[in-house]
Amino acid sequence: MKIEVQFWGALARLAGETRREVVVEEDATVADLMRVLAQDASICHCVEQCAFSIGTDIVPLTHTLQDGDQLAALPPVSGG
Amino acid sequence: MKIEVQFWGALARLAGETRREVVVEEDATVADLMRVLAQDASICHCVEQCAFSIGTDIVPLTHTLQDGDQLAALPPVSGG
Amino acid sequence: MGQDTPELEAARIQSQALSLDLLLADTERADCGALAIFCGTVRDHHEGKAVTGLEYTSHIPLAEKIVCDVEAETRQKFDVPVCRVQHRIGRLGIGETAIIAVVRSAHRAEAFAALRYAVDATKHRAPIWKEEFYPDGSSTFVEGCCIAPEGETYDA
Amino acid sequence: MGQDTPELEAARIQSQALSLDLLLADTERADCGALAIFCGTVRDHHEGKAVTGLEYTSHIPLAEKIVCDVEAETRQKFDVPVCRVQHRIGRLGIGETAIIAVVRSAHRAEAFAALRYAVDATKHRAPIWKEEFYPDGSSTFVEGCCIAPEGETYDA
Repeated sequence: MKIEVQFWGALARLAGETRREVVVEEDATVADLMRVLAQDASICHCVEQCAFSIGTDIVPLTHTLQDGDQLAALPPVSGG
Repeated sequence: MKIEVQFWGALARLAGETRREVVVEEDATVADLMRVLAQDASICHCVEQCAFSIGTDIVPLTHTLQDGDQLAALPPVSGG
Repeated sequence: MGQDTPELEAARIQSQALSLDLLLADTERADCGALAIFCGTVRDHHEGKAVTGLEYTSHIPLAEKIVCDVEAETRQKFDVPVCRVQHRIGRLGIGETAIIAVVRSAHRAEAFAALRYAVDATKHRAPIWKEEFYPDGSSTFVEGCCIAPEGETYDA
Repeated sequence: MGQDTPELEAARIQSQALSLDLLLADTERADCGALAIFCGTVRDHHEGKAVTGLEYTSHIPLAEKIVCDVEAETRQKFDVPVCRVQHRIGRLGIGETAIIAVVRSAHRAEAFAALRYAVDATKHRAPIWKEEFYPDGSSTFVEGCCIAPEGETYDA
């Protein structure tokens, strides 16, 4: 399945891009997606600290993905 | 000795005046002044809850008065 | 500004309307990332009774001194560079501001703690008295905090 | 106002300058005697380094939802009728306001507690990222709080 991941904050800087298309197995979860992303050494550490959202819902690592899902990868926040 | 006492807040309302001249014994203290004031039943309860100041200093009950002293009788405060 | 020249600052006890904008302009600091503000305004009820307005009276010279003491204590105790408190006196209508307190500091935690301390200490110690007015035209002095050195607070 | 019509209110996440005056006008209530405000402004230093400015980015739709959640939680938890938080995004200079939080309540104790909660929760949970700029032209993203449901806060 193809998943589109938006990179935010420091993650976008580390990745050198603001979105990336990732291929995952059928029935993959957010945790699986995270493992695929973490194969890129430049973003590995940051990805492990990310939350993931679909639309305006933060989804747990156990959430099962569907082909074409668009997720946001949200590194630790620093507002205020 | 003659002492002038300014009444503030609810005390002025109870006393029906904003200042009163009080006669006390030589070497009287603030506590003595308070006892004289408390003989007036209309202000007795309120006087017992007052702080007393001379100028911009709050003085303890043990403070010895001098003839002509001007004191402020400050009932419980309710600013804010 | 702040602790350096307190003698040049606006009065702590004022009969004119308090201006938050002026107080903020007067305390601006580039090294402070946190600004905490409290405004106490006249509300339309108190302990279940409708209120139409308030009148504050004050022993002004003593109140000025005590509020300055509270500001200095607050700056020292919480290590914040700016603490200012202003209290209005006279007749106030519903929604008018009776007290403003401003704290500025590098970080927010000490700003919150200092603000609370400054407001509580001013209310508990400054010789200011509040008379409440009711719809039927009657009024009463609000019970308060005893400020005698030997006394106890019987109503916070 | 307040909890009744949140959908009609100004944006929580804004790229234009935040206006405390507008937010105060928008939240005025005659039944609230206490108004507590926090403003977080850009300071000229952080952890010993000079700072020339900040840039905030945000996942706006999610941040709007989370800040609304924080406001509603704060109102419920502290029983205060009004809690509003606004956060600015984009490039900010020294002294500019990054966040404003306003709480109004009948009494001051719950206003102080609610204000602190709302500011802390917004900082810890809203998807907003701060990049600091330094005099030499370099910049860095400030370390923050992990918001993953399974995650832990590793820097408050």
